[in-house]
Amino acid sequence: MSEDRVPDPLAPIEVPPPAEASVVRISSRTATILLLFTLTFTALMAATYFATKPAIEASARAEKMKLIGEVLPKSGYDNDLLADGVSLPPMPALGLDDVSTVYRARKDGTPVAMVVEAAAPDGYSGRIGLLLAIGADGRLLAMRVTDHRETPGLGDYIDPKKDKNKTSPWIGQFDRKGFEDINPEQWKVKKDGGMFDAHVGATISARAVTNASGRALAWAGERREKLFALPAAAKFEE
Amino acid sequence: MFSALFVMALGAVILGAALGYAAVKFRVEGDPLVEKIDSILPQTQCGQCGFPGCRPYAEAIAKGEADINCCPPGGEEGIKKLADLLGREFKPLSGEHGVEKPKSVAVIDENVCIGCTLCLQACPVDAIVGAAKQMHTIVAAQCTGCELCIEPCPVDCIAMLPIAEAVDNWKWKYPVFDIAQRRAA
Amino acid sequence: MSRRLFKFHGGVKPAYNKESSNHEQIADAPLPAEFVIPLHQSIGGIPRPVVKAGEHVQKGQLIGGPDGSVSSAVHASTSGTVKAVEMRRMPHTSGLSALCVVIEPDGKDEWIGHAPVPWRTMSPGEVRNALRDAGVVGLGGAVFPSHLKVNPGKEGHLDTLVINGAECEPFITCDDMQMRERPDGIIKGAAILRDLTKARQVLIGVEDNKPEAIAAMRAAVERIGAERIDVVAVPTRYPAGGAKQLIRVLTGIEVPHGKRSTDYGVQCFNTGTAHAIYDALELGRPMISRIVTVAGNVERPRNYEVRFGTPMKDVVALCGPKPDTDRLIMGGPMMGFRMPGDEVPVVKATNCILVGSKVLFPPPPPEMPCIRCGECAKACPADLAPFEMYWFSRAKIFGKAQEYHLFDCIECGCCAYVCPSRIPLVDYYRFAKSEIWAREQEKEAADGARERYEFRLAREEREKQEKAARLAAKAAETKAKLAAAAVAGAEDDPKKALIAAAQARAEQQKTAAETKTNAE
Amino acid sequence: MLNNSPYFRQPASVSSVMLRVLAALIPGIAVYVWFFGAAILIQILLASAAALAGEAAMLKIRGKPVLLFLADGSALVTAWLIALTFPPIGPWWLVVLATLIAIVVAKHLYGGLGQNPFNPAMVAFCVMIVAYPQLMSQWPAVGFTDFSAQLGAIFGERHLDAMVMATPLDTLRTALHTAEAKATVAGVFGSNAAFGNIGGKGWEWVAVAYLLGGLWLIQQRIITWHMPAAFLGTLALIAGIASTAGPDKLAGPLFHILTGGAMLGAFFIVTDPVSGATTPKGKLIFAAGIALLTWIIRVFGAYPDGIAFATLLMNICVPLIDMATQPPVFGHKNDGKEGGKP
Amino acid sequence: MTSYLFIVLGAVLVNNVVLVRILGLCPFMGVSKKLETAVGMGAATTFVLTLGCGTSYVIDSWLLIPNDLEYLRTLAFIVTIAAIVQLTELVIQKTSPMLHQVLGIYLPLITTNCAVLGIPLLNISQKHNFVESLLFGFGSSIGFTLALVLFAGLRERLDGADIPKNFRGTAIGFITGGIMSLAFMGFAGLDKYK
Amino acid sequence: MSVYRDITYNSLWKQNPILGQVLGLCPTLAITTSFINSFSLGLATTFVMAMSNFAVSALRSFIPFEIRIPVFILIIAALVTVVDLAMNAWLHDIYLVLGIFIPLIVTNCIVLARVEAYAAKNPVLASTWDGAMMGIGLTLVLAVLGIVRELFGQGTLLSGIEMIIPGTEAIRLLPEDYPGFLVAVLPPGAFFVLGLLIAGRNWLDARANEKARQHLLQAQAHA
Ligand SMILES: Cc1cc2nc3c(=O)[nH]c(=O)nc-3n(C[C@H](O)[C@H](O)[C@H](O)COP(=O)(O)O)c2cc1C
Ligand SMILES: Cc1cc2nc3c(=O)[nH]c(=O)nc-3n(C[C@H](O)[C@H](O)[C@H](O)COP(=O)(O)O)c2cc1C
Ligand SMILES: Cc1cc2nc3c(=O)[nH]c(=O)nc-3n(C[C@H](O)[C@H](O)[C@H](O)COP(=O)(O)O)c2cc1C
Ligand SMILES: Cc1cc2nc3c(=O)[nH]c(=O)nc-3n(C[C@H](O)[C@H](O)[C@H](O)CO)c2cc1C
Ligand code: SF4
Ligand code: SF4
Ligand code: SF4
Ligand code: SF4
Ligand code: FES
Repeated sequence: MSEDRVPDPLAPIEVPPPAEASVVRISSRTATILLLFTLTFTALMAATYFATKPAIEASARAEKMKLIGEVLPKSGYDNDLLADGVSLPPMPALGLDDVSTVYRARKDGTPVAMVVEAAAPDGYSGRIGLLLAIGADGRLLAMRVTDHRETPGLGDYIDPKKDKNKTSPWIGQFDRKGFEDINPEQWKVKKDGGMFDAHVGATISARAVTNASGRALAWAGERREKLFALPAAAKFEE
Repeated sequence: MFSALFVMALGAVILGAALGYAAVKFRVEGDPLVEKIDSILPQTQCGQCGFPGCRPYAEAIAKGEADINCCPPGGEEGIKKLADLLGREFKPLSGEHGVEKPKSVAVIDENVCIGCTLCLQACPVDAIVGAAKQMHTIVAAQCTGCELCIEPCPVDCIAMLPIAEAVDNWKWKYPVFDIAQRRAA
Repeated sequence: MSRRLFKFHGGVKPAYNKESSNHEQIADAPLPAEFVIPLHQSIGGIPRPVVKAGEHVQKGQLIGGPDGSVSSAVHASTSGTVKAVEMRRMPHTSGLSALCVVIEPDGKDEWIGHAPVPWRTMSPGEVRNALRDAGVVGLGGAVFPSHLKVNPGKEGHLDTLVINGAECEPFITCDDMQMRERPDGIIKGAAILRDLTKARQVLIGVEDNKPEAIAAMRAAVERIGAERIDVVAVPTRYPAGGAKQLIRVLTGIEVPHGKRSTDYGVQCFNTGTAHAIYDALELGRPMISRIVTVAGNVERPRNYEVRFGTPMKDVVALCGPKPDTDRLIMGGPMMGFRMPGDEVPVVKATNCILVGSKVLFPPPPPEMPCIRCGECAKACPADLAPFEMYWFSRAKIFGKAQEYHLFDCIECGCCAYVCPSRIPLVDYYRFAKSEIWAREQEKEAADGARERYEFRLAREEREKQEKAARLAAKAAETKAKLAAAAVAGAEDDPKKALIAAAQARAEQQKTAAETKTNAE
Repeated sequence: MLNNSPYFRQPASVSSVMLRVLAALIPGIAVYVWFFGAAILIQILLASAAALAGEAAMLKIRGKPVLLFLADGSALVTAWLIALTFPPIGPWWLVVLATLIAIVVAKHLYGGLGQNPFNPAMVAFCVMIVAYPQLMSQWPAVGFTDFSAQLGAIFGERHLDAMVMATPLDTLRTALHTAEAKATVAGVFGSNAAFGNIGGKGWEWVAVAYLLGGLWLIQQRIITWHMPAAFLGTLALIAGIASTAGPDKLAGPLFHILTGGAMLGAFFIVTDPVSGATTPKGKLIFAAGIALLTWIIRVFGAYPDGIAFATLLMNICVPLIDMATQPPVFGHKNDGKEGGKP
Repeated sequence: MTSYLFIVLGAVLVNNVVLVRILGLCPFMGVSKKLETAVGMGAATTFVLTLGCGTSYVIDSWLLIPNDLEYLRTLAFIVTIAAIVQLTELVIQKTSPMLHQVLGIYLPLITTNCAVLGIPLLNISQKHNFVESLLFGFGSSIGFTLALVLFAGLRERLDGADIPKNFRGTAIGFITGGIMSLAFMGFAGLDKYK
Repeated sequence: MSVYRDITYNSLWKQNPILGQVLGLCPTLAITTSFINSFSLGLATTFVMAMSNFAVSALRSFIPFEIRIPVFILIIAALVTVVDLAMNAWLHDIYLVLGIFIPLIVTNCIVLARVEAYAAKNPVLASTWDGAMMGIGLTLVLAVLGIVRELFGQGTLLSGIEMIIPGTEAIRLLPEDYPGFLVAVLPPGAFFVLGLLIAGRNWLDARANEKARQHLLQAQAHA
């Protein structure tokens, strides 16, 4: 950059020619003006940032709660769900290759449900992210697709927002199902000899979600006790 | 808050200094674009574009002060080339500046000419030869057809004649087949 | 005997239609009522007329003197009176007129005195001048002044001299008949050319659909005992007679566009040209006639020896044109040019007068868009991509057309011949080429104008400065004068001095202002 | 006005070229009808009508001579190819809409015959498979030739469960690449009704019929061998190498060239002169590129058959391919050093 | 290693910046009238974008994140990129006048190419590490160049087509862009093998 | 007053950012899948444009020529960050949908183009008006694109309105069994619709020109 301002210590000292002198002057002038502008506008931004910070945090929380609310109604528990989390290491059994958090819902101190993230790696167009609420009794209370890239208009019915059937969306058939009702062998789409429906012509998406939910349910069911027992903000280890 | 100000201030100082330095050190001299534009203009030097000659118009285009469709002698063809050079969209010749005419040369009626030298002074490309009080003639090959000599002539002896077609400058026409033939088939 | 021949890419095999006109012997066309001899009959400078109306000329007398070295002389075709030197319609598609010498024959047909040219003892430059003054130009179609082509090249000798007897265009048989009937002249001419260009060998290429001509030529070679001259039968495929294609077929050498073939050690002359060179040098006769095929829509197609300037209708009349005749074409059906009327004269380029009719050459079906089928590229003997050149020529994007080597196109017409969309491709190329030429000329003119304009600006600037300097000097002078006057006057009248001083100031300001405005 | 030289021409015309292309499709269509019923004929009629209507309307709007251009037959080629690449039991509006898109958007917005840089039929195919993936993947089961049911599917209520079946390409990908990935190529072949001896049941014979039509086109000098050979050769080569490397997961060359649109594509789609490369070398690169992309999209992509996308992708490259592969012009061969001395 | 290859290929083909991610469209439409200029613009963008991805990664993880200043990202990134553009121009001018003639006029245009800001931001949201950021930047700019050059080739040919009057120029440019984008959708699903 | 009329006409039609200048295309194509998305981003951009034009115009005498671009970018980036933070705080759902395109307003060429071409040379009020009108010109085109794409793609209007006004619902304009034309809401659809829009503008312009020419001819004939 401005070489003339950082002289090479080993170089012989030279008297700069007049043109160079003006370079120094103009450089420092522009630098000062730019500095002033920067300070003013950075201050503006910083001020906005601090002014909006609480609102942003609140809306991030609200967003998370809204998602969770879809699988676990607020009325079912009374603790501060987001504060009662256990962090999971990357968990292949759930299809997750990143850390995640399991939230626990309690009513009057007794565990009622937990909210688990999972993923189906084998959707038609790759990964399908899932959020499951699993009851203390090991039932799948409800499930939602959090993100997916299934073909719009074909495989995207797994997301109830896109499902044409608004009254009983496809994913509703998993509500309150557990291995007591459907044995793990039959936790499959009908085409594979299981119990769950799938839209004709787009079985793959349904199959992926069904299988992933089965795996997640099995995994969580086995570790139910341990997961509820861990203190808040603890790390879960297998 | 302060870390924000500090970080950005650091960036600002470095950048400002560097830019100021660059601005002085690497000022661009001359504008090669003007040359390129000028070489497209027809050099008729007629001033119909509203500038005193082709080069001033070229400079105005380069600066973005003039549109590319103001030169009637250059015609659509010239506008197309300018649009290409400048990456702008083609637009038809603006009507304010005149219309594209067939290329002509000025001819002096040598019987009428009184040798006043007024046309000589008006011709931007020195295409008129003659001395004071003598009959003047126009070197047809050098006349750009700018019509600037017509106005000053006190006896109206200069006329513009379209360049005649001859076997050597005859051009093959754009092949068009008449509609009747198309319809017939 | 079996020489290795090479192939050129592309080409087509149209119906040849040569049989009708090659049965009868070459006949002499009679004298017409008047000759209209255009001065501009070859590539290059336009010959200056050297005769005036009313003058009497003899057969073979110079009427148009060559203008510079790239030009060729024009001679009177018979003896008679010059009726006029005036603009007449040219045998050119444009139908425009150019300067012609109109001669009324006196019927005596008297030769001007002429004698063989001692070319063996002359310097190459002198031989070239002799050919130029004899008006010898290429009779293969391009009418390029032959003297410029008689050139041994950079190395001082040629490898191969090609004599072009291919005559690949349908209908045309003038070279064929000349080779059959007058082979000796051709071979002798070829031998002269061989010696002038110091060629290692002479190859006379004749398409193998002319066995009689080949036989006659071979016999002539034997008879004359010409050395290093070989008559070679080449496969019949249009345009095997194109100079570049024939050179390629005979030697394998491809002469690129824009290069001189002598740089590659080859040169090509038409058989008729060889004969004309023999006539010019050995007999001392200038070029005043040529053999012309009249074919197509006529009762008796035949070849005639026609003097230049003879109106085409007179020649055609000899063959009995059919009633539905609607046009004359100069040249063959593939490359010939439509004539603007039937009164235009036969010129040096007229190898054939093709008489056309709607039945013989029906109007092309409507042009469809190009479907990029590539047939034209397959047929193009110059290995071009005709459809790309067409695409950009049609859209008038000439730069791009040139990138696809528009100027390498020899306008042979093969592409248009095969095109399923029946696009007049060659017309687009001709259009594009003439636009590009015009543009180059305009560009040159613009550059000249710019230079003169800048020169003028500089001159005006200089004049202004000079004027300003003059004015400044004058002002200084006045000032000094006034000051002196003031000093002198102050003594007797202080008021007067004051006025003078004020005047001087005003004067000074005025000149200063003037100087300034002038300088701006 | 009289024309300039040349004054006579070879008797050839665009319409004769296009008509012969249509004729070459007929054997394929016949076999198609034999195996899958007459529904395809309805689709061809629908597409042809839509194409002619669209073409006439656009010509009229653009002020071109309508009859002259309608008679060139190119719109019919586009229409037939659309019909043949679409499922024969799709609703009637599917093929009509597609044809209109091909003719109006892909052809006439670019200036009509000869000017479109993209293959119109393939533009239509891609638009429709992206827009209606479900409708575009309902292919009839073999032997289901009940014409009235097919008519019903096209024009009326659609009760498809009985007649549709996943095609071999789809079945194979579904089985091999998306599920738990236990299946093998051999396993799928053995167990699935959609498979015939080599390719899809019935489809393989349709492909053979297309091959015959295509060979006739080559014999008629309407297409050159370059593109079909490069396309089929490359497809077979890649599939061969891949299936040798992983025989369990990747199907072999014969399967690839006899399934889906490969054979139709090789002779009728890749060869579209207007949107394809024009130089001999360019043709080889163009067709080989389509083959490579087709294989990649078939095996790894989300869409069932890659030919349409691959064709468009290579159409995009055509100007550059053509520019880069211009053969040297006369006199500039052998680097122009020797003026092309042999 | 293969995952790196996937990042590059993914950015070039499957998620092509211009045609699938829809970034950098103004230069895509604006600088594609001639092949020559398209190549120049592509080269200049490749240089700046790759460098910009590297620097913005460094700035983000060394300056902004440690100081909890993520909200300054937009500002810091764009200012950095503007600086890179200026400095590139400087350096090129000094070291290679030839290159400067080729790239010079495009450099100033780059600052308003939203890909140069978008790709660094995507790097952050996709949690790429330093090498991945660089490769993603490089791949994206190659994708940009590819799209631009192919488009320019098509447009040069379209110049000669008999396109209906109202569609000439920009309008048919968009239609063509749309078909290109459609064609690139054919690569959909390829990135699931990552 | 006519200055403002000129600015308005220029911004909305003659020099419309998208249809006339063909700038600011990325958001135009990327987020116009529905009317609500388009409209929100349009408004955000309008706000940034008006404010940045205002700020630059007000400060223009303090900005040295050689660092004007960095300063402009700085100002724009700061304003964009403000919008970004504000939307994140109060319009979180839309913020998630528009995603990366909010920060990208910085590089939206039209913003910088207006700042440099207009605000840097003109008084505050006119500049602000220019910014706002250009923004609205952009918003209008975005909105039209959004409406067309949403209608063809899904058969609805105002889908996503619940993100702004909770409790409301999208309007279904086409019958329930309309098989959405998916391409419309995917990137290719954006290109197609914008191409058609530009062609439509060309058509209108050509028609207006033709009318003007006819008028002129008639006037000439009379004279
Ligand atoms: C373009 C296209 C996209 C598809 N997208 C999906 C999808 O997202 N989800 C899905 O399950 N099937 C999708 N399919 C269908 C599958 O290819 C396959 O046919 C189907 O899953 C098989 O289901 P079935 O056994 O019920 O017929 C798609 C097909 C096509 C042609
Ligand atoms: C397509 C084409 C075909 C030609 N056919 C012949 C021909 O058949 N016979 C011939 O002598 N010249 C033919 N020419 C002219 C030759 O190219 C060349 O000009 C001539 O042979 C040179 O000889 P000249 O200068 O003596 O006329 C043809 C030219 C072209 C472009
Ligand atoms: C150019 C092209 C031609 C096609 N031709 C046929 C065909 O002849 N027979 C066929 O079954 N499918 C044909 N198809 C469709 C695909 O082969 C079909 O979509 C694929 O077999 C997968 O079927 P699915 O949609 O049920 O997954 C063609 C597709 C394209 C792009
Ligand atoms: C050999 C051959 C193949 C063709 N293939 C296609 C094709 O794949 N798709 C199409 O729309 N038209 C095809 N056509 C018709 C025609 O060339 C096409 O509609 C043009 O693209 C229209 O300009 C073909 C024509 C021929 C002669
Ligand atoms: S109108 Fe054209 S020719 Fe005349 S002065 Fe202006 S630029 Fe030159
Ligand atoms: S002679 Fe007259 S018309 Fe010709 S250039 Fe000179 S001033 Fe212009
Ligand atoms: S032969 Fe005709 S239609 Fe075929 S590519 Fe050539 S010009 Fe086009
Ligand atoms: S006319 Fe030109 S382009 Fe056509 S075939 Fe002959 S050389 Fe080739
Ligand atoms: S908005 Fe202009 S490049 Fe993206």
